Amino acid sequence: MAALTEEQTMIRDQARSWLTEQYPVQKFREMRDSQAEFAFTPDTWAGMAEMGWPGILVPEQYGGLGLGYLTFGVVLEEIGRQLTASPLFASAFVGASAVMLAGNDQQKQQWLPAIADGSQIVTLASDEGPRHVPAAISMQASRNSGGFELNGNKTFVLEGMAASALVVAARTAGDAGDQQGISLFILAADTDGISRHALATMDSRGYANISFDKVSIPADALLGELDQGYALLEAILDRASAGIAAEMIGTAAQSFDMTLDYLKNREQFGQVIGSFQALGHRAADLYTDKEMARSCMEAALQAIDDNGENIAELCSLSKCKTGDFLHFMSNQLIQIHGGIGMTDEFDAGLYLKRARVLESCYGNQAYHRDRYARLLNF
Amino acid sequence: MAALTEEQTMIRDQARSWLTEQYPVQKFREMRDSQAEFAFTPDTWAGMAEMGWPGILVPEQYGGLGLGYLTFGVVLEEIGRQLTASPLFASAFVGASAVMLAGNDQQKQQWLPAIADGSQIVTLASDEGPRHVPAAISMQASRNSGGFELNGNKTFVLEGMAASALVVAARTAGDAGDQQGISLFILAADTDGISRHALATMDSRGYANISFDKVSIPADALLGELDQGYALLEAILDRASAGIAAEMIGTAAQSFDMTLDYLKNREQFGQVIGSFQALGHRAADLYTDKEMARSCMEAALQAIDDNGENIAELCSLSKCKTGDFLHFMSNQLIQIHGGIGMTDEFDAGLYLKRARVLESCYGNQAYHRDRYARLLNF
Amino acid sequence: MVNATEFRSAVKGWLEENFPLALKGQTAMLLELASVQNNLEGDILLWRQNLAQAGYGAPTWPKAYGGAGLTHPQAKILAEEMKRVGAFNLIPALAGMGVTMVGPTVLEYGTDDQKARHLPGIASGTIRWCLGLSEPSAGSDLASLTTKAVADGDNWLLNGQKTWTSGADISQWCGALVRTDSSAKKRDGISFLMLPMDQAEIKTRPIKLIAGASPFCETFFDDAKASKDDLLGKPNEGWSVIKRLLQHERQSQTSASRTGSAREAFQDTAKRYVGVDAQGRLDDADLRIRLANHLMDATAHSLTVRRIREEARGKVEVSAAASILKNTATQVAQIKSELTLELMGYQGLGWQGDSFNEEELDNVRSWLSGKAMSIYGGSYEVQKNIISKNILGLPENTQKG
Amino acid sequence: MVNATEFRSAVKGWLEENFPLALKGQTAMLLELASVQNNLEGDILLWRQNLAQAGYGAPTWPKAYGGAGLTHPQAKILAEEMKRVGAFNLIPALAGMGVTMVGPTVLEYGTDDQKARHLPGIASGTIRWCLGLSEPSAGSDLASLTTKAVADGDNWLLNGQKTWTSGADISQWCGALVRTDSSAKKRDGISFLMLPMDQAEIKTRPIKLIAGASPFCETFFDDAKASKDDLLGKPNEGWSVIKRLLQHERQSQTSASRTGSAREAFQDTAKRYVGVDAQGRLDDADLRIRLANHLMDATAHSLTVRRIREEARGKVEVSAAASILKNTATQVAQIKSELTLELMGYQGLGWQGDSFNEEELDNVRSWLSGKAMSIYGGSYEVQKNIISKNILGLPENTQKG
Repeated sequence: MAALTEEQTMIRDQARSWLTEQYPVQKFREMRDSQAEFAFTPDTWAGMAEMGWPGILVPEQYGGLGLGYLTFGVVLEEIGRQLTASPLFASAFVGASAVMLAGNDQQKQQWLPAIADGSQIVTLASDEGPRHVPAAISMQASRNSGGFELNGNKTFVLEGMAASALVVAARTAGDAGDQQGISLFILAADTDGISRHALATMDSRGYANISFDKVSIPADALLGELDQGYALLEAILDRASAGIAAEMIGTAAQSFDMTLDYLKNREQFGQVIGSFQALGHRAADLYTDKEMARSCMEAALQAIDDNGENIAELCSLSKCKTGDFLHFMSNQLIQIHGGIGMTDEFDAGLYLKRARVLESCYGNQAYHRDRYARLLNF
Repeated sequence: MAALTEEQTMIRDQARSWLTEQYPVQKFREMRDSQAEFAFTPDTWAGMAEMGWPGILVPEQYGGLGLGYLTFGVVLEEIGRQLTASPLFASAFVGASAVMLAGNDQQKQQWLPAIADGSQIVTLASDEGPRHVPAAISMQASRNSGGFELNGNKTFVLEGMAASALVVAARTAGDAGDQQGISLFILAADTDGISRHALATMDSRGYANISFDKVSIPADALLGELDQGYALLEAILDRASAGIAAEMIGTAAQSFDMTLDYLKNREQFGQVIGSFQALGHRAADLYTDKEMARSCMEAALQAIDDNGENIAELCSLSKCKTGDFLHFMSNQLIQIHGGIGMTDEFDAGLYLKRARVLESCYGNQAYHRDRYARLLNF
Repeated sequence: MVNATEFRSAVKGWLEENFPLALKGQTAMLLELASVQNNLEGDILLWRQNLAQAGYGAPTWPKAYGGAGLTHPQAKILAEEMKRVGAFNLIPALAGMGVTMVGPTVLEYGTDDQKARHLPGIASGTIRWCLGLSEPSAGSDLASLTTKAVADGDNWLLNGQKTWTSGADISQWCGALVRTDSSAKKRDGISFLMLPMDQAEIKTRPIKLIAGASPFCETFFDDAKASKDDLLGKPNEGWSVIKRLLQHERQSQTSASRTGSAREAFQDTAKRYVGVDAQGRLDDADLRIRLANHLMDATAHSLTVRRIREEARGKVEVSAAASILKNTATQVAQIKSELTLELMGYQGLGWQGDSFNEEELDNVRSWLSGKAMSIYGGSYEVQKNIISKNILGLPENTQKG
Repeated sequence: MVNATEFRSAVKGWLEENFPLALKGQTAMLLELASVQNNLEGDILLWRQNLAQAGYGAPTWPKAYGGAGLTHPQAKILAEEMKRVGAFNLIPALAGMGVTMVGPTVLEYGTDDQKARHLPGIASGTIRWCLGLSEPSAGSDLASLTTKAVADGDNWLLNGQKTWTSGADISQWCGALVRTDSSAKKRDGISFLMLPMDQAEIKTRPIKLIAGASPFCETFFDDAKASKDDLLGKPNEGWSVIKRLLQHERQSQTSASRTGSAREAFQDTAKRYVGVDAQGRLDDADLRIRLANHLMDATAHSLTVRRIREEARGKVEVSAAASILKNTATQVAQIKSELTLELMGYQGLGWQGDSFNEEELDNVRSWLSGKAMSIYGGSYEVQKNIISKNILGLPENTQKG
């Protein structure tokens, strides 16, 4: 953990105790088994709102706490540890980032306070196929009399069913593959012509495919400049990557702790298995990767807070290294636990399934390795 | 080892005992320290010729033994174990393959018997830069009155100083990068206009850079069809890759044996170090990789003997897997031996240095991974 | 003995007469069905009966015990011909652990009476066997088992709990490893008992796995009875029986190919999901390299299986190389699932519902259940211990076993 | 204590007056020279003397012992300003193991007399120290050393052989780990003695390495004398002294960056050798991915060094994290050499001669000598034992140490 401020330490401790007491992973399991409508329970979300979490990023002038990205990361990490289900990340981190980066003052006035108090759930709808390729957007936003008409499909929209509003990336010019000609819009999720289809994913989180059929939106739904949305979209996605990496570190760190605990307590062949050198060294590898990934994750969030010059680089670094570690860790979580890890009643499977979904979100390791190289110009 | 025929077993046993008795790695070290002119000692080459090794590939009608590639592989493996220096591979394997694949009957009559009895050393000169990219050949072979004139440079020609004749790939049409327009020629290495520059490489093997300045050669120096040399070149390189993989397996297997021996005998902390589980498991990994690489190596040589359909695929597979194993093995040879492995008086360094050079020859692992994917059409 | 050509032609003729054409190409369905269901009907029942009658359920076993007494080369021809006409030998799946593990071990260690009583039921696919080996607190350390059997007249009385007993809920017989002498050292005092599952003193409870429902059960013995005639091998020397049995298991797990695998080449699946660039290369250079590595590893594994067979000159025997092949087979299969998940992108992350096709949902299940390959049948780590000790001759390390 | 701004300005002034401009940017030359040569001349001698006078050779040491009594933040400012003007503190290289390892340990364990006698020579760069730790048959198992010292009047008499004594042939003093009580258990009965190298009873023999000539020697003690006043710490408790000393060594090896590294970004070197495609991507997609991974690992390592420093809130102390940082630093450096070798292609394979340029030949040497990074100073495996035991609290495994 970085050298946290006193405030960050307080928030972390509060988050940890609230989540482990009120919403341990067992609650996530119950939610999964009960097949909750939006893949989270309303009381979780209400509790988070009560603690002010949805307002962590939102500046004070818009009703939030303005505490910044690293602080939000501290909370996301604790959430990742318990797999706590809520629309917090989708709305208060990604949605809020979109409005903060791209919105004019009127749009900020309209959306940020509602995000901060949890009354609106704003989510980003960007990808259109099974893979994350931002420039490939082909959804059409054509001019009509009152503003724009949206036609097309969005896939794997996080909290897409629970969302009350969508930030949509669509093409106002150019062709799929062009960076130029993409624009962002914000609109209510129940606008006529929108149909949403819930996805039953292996990690039991809320995703939706969303189709847009002649969806009319007013001109002032445009977020940022016309045709210039790609850079904004990349900036939003950078923040999303950095944030989800914090959640991933939490998921992986919890997996590490479970594994270390097992290594210290499980006996085989007359000794605790952690005394077998091959497993001891593997634990050392996992620990080393964990520390490296954490450094990258914190540096990316810090760079966003500092408005540093190398945000994009650090966010790709963070998503990639965190993804690599989570991949390795989640497989070892099962392997080291052996047979018990294979059973559904033990929690390892929940973490493994979540791990692969998190790796895929906002670009997997391969995507960010390539992007990192592009950013470094080779 | 494959299910060898009786003949192959006999040849292997003979090669092993001759090499370990007459030319163990200590002889290679002496050759290195004496800086022998062609990076091998004449008596080694004479001894090999006496045993008929240069004629292993050459058909009986041309004065050879016609025993095939897998049998030659058996010998190369034993050579790789002792790092025995000679032009055997360059001439009797690669050079002979070139003539056998591309030569007309007259050319075969001219060159093969001389290769088989060791009186000619024929080597392939193909690459022109620091990396192996066959299609990038830009050396010019322009028509002149009597035949062709060669102008250009060749790099890293194996046994380039010792060679009495060269198989040269040059461009008779098209541009660097085109597969079409490459032709092969065979010519005496002392032809006017050729200058050769010995390279002092880290593995103390004989390589040369060769420049061609207005080198006039007769029309019948053309090997194979005009402009159609690329497919032939690829076929020659496939065989070269498959053969050097056999040598690599030998070098790696010897490294493995040295390491295993050390693991069984070196004591630290009051026990032999092979009893530390982390090292025992690493030895298991090395052994597994060794067996996998051997299977690929033998399958490639066998496929050439059988004139199979997937020779190219198997040769790339073989070079890549053998290279990966040799890379891993040579690093672990040093690591597991610790301090003693770092000293020049111990042999590990000789094997490590040879390993990297062998990996680079005829395309490194990255080259063959890419080629394998191309061959499988993805 | 007939020569290969004659034998092949005889097999062809037999298949023409005995294989119900309605089952042609139904390999996956037959495997699925035979793995979970005992009562067959119609063509499937007929096919099982025909196989059994010819001894083709366990073709290399002696005719006296329900086999066909074939040589291994002949058995290979039989398998090839079956595959050629789209037939599938469903008896191994019907017999649970019978054909692959229990049978070969009974053939080696059993009395004539045991062979006569047990092998025909297995070879005909009418008796399904499960194995009670692992226990909740033992895991890979099989020898620390605590399930006990005490002599009681003509029977042994078993008490204790087993876990990971695959198919216990649908099996008719069980091979159980039990402690028969508590005073002996860990690996001594263990015996291998065979007992019928149809007794009130045995209870089974299915285990739900991370991939969903599973064939595995917890199995509870509460004064369960095994006949004294059904102790395999010598009393208190069950450890050597089980070692052999596990070698047979390892042997049966050295193949990387999975039944029912797609006919489409893996790289074509990748191209379908990921797309290609102008040069026809997979449109994800990073994934392309890892895919190439995977395909090379898979080929290297297959070539090694073939080479080791050839070196053994046809003697298909339980070899020490099985440990390396088990581990490479595991890696190849697990990495294939991971790569498939990755190349499918978001479509690879589904659990159910019509947003995901069958191929996608199947991959998630087999990705998850495949994690067990490096755990069961001697874990990845245990195999490495075996390689290091038994093949390489390195001294025993702290991890015994 | 002066504040940071004032201090920085004072350092600037001092450098303007004391740093000979002819040495500007000559870091690599100064390092090379100071590592192998004792007798300096001209500007270099002047610069050493000026550094020594200001106490800037070992700036955080007390003034009384030749240091400048700086805080760590001040020392950082000093280093920054030196770098800014192209200056380089050559005293650590002149002192051999003195500044980085012996000095800090003497400061902690030494008597006032020992500090007064030994530290000023180190801090001024006039006394070079070597360390006699490893022995031929011991390797990583330092505690099994057999070099003995027996009391003889006011002296200890040393007999035995050390190896890997870096710089023994040019050092004036040596810190040697010796057995002073043969009856005690392995780690007891060991003492740390300091002795002058200029005596006929000590002989050194340079060791040639795979990369060529090396600073390492074999060192033979044949009734060599150490004064009784020069036993560091308590008699027979040298093990705790050496553990601390090795922690200082590990600490000094946690930085992945090597001095004299190229100013060109690594990816630009790669592009220069390999070329780029139409999109500006490295023309070897496979290498490109591994290069990206390497650069990410290098950055992750640096960020971790920084984070751990920040978490320690400026307290630069010997931390348990040093073991993970030593291993990641090693990996980053070794992989960089391997990648460089690979991207240079045939040009990366030279040993000597004008067919290869200096950059190419240098890389071969540093690739080879860099293999030692995972062997010396506690091998890669030993560091993992330390992580597993000391950081993670896993139980002792069979490999003690």
